[in-house]
Amino acid sequence: MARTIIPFGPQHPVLPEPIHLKLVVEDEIVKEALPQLGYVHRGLEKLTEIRDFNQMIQIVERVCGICSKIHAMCFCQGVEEMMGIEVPERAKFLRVIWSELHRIHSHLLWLGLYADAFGFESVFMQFWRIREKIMDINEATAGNRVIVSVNVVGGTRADLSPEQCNWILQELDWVEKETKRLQAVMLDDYTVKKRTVGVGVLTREQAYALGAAGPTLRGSGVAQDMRQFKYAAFDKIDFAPVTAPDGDCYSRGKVRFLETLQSVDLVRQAISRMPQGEIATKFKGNPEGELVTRVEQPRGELLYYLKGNGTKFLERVRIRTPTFANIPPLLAMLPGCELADVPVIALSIDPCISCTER
Amino acid sequence: MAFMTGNVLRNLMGKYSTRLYPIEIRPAFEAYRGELYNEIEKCIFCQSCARKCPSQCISIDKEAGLWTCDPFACVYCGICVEACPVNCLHMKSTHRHVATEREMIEQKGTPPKPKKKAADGEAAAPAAEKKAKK
Amino acid sequence: MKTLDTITVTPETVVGEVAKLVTSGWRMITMSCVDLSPEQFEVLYHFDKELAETHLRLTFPKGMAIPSVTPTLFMAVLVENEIKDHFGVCFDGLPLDFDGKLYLEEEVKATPFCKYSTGTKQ
Amino acid sequence: MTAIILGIIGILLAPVLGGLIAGLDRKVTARMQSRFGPPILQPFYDVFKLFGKEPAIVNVWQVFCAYVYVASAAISVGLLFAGGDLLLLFFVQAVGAVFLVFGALAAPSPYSQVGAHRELLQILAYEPLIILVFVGFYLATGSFKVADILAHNQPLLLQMPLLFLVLGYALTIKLRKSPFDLSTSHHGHQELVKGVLIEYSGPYLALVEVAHWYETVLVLGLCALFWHTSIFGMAILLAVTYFAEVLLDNVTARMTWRWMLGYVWGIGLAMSAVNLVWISFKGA
Repeated sequence: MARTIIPFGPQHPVLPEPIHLKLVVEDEIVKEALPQLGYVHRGLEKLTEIRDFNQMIQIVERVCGICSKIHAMCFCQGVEEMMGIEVPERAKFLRVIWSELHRIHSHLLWLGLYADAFGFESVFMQFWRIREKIMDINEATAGNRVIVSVNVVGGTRADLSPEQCNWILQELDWVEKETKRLQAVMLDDYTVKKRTVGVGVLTREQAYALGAAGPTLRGSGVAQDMRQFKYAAFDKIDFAPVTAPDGDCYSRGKVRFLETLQSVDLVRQAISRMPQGEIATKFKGNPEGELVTRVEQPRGELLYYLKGNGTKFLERVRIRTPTFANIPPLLAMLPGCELADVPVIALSIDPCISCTER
Repeated sequence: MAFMTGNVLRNLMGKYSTRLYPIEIRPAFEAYRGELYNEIEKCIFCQSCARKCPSQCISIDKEAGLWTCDPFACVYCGICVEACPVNCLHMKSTHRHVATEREMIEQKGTPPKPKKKAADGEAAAPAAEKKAKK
Repeated sequence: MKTLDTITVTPETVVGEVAKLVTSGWRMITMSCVDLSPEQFEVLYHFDKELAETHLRLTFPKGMAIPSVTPTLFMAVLVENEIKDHFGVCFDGLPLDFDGKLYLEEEVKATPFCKYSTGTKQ
Repeated sequence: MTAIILGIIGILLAPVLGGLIAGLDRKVTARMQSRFGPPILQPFYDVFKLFGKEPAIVNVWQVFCAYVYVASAAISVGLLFAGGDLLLLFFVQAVGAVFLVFGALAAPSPYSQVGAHRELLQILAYEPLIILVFVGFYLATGSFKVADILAHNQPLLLQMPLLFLVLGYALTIKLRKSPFDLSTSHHGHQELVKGVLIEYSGPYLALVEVAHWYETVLVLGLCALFWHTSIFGMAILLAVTYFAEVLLDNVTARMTWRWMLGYVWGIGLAMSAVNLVWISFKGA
């Protein structure tokens, strides 16, 4: 087939969110890929001029529809650091529990979409069925399925009773059991390996130079995870980053699959080590100064640059989401791949376009 | 090779994971933040909720005693419920029902009168309450 | 008051400084642009290496085009285009230039993120 | 005369049967994914609804191709029921398959074009296999006529088990099931969205869908010829075959066309050759 331009997206069933890729294709081999963004740009950073820093928590939560809790946590941590607020220990553990629950459901969602990208519909259904359990946990403990809104500056708004903790542990046992049933399918199945091994290779050097983040970086063998920073209660939890060496779609899938299981373990650790006590500190005053704060989102590192001027309105909030960093690596991965592999590669960076454009 | 076989055959024999939704409805979780409502007779129209709201969806007319929430702007965060000094705001544990046209949550109450006029205000209160229940 | 430890650079030295950091194994995370005052913009370049952070601070007057670091470091391409969209800052020698149309529609001429003045794209 | 009546009965009955099979397929698939799935009659509701829609076409070629596709699929089913010649049947259904590709090529959409190319490759992959299966029938029974094959006194599966597997490949490709749902798939979550069918809509999409039902019946009918001695054996063979197809669809990912050509030609042709040699030696 001669050289053709295939418009991929912004509305394409395999893409969960709107990104447009202009693919120059020859004999079903991609020669060149150009992105076009801007289909869901909302300018949330700008809202800091008319919403005070407490209201901004609910606004930054809406940057991403999957890992909202982690955005709010990152923002709160930044403001707390700026104002010198000491967060109670229990609140730190609660933050870890909910943020790891968000990671589990985000990864399960991704694993489903990824399976769908290479045409494995039944696996997609299985993963989403498991994910529903996590949604139920969120809804029962924090009041909403995804946008849990539990963070406030100084701690959390909701607490977990011992019964709820036990219930979460029970449900997580089921989640772990069901996820493990799919381990062989995702990691050893002939057709799955055929579609992912050696597809969209990003070498360690490329990943580092192009600024890849999160599982995309760890899938290329770089052991970098913001949870190594020991933010929230991660200083009291045993944690080591998951990596895979090959830098192909299979490696990235493997990292995410193993991280799902690891996060189940992290929630268990957090619940077992959580102390009693207050869940929020009272504070006075307004943030002043500037700082950069980073946490690990399911998709990779999340960076907030905050600048306060002593009023209740922050001067500047700059959000760098992981997908934004992972688009240049995606452009490096696409040329040379087959048209059939484009959805697999595009999904392997776990694109969250709403995050990217904010 | 085909590791999925066990899983699909188990599903074939096992229970359904989905629900026939409108026929079978899962009971709501107690903590779920659903539709917002105001116990208008307790409301003192202090405007704390409107000020704290991140999406600025609540508007209050103190003179007329009108409390309005735009459910299409509301983000169901529950900040207003916590901010309320007299605990008159609540969230139901079910979500708002499907509507065919855009309608606001509007509740009419009696704003607290200055102390000396309190006697006049009491007479008007029952009538206002009836309206609110509609 | 918290402040960021930064290395101050000028438009002349920024590309050299970035290249130096990259060759000594630093990884660029992103850049942030701040509208400082009616006269000035500030661009921060955030780098990291094994969890340590370093930042370059570049302050320059509005209306001035600053050199692009994309030729040195391809990952900056989206960030620079984004800053161009939001603040109307021009980058000299940007290889893949969306010309202020990465996020915004073609007919939008204003720069939405400027606080002190609604600058137009040069 | 009986042959013509049988053929007409086949043409009338096949869409009903094909639609029911499609409905059952969706139900079983849903169960395998632990869902409820649509009602069994859902494919009929879909097609009736499509027939009721306003036609929107890219060009007249497309309409013509849809009609030729459905006509040739119907005639080939008729020939099968009438006990006609397998070779004639093969050519008639090949014409339909090629016209489906023409219809897709008539539209300038890149997805449709790529889908058409892939469909062409799929035809290239399964047509030689079907021909070899027919040769197998000939070697085993001495005739290409369905009526003569039906008169044979023992189940052909015993003589040509490998050829039955080869026909299974063709069936998977024809039914557009994983791992061969390359040119189009039943759900749109594919890189080509709906591939060859993307530019069809309304009544013409309904025609293509009906033609698809005919083809399902045709290939299943060919499978049935492997156990023609008893109705009961035929039913069991078909049920097992179709269940295996649904299962396969649910336990494999979609593959690429390069893999398909290599795999289907390599293994399919090898199996056919072994089986054909075996039949001729046994016969001699």
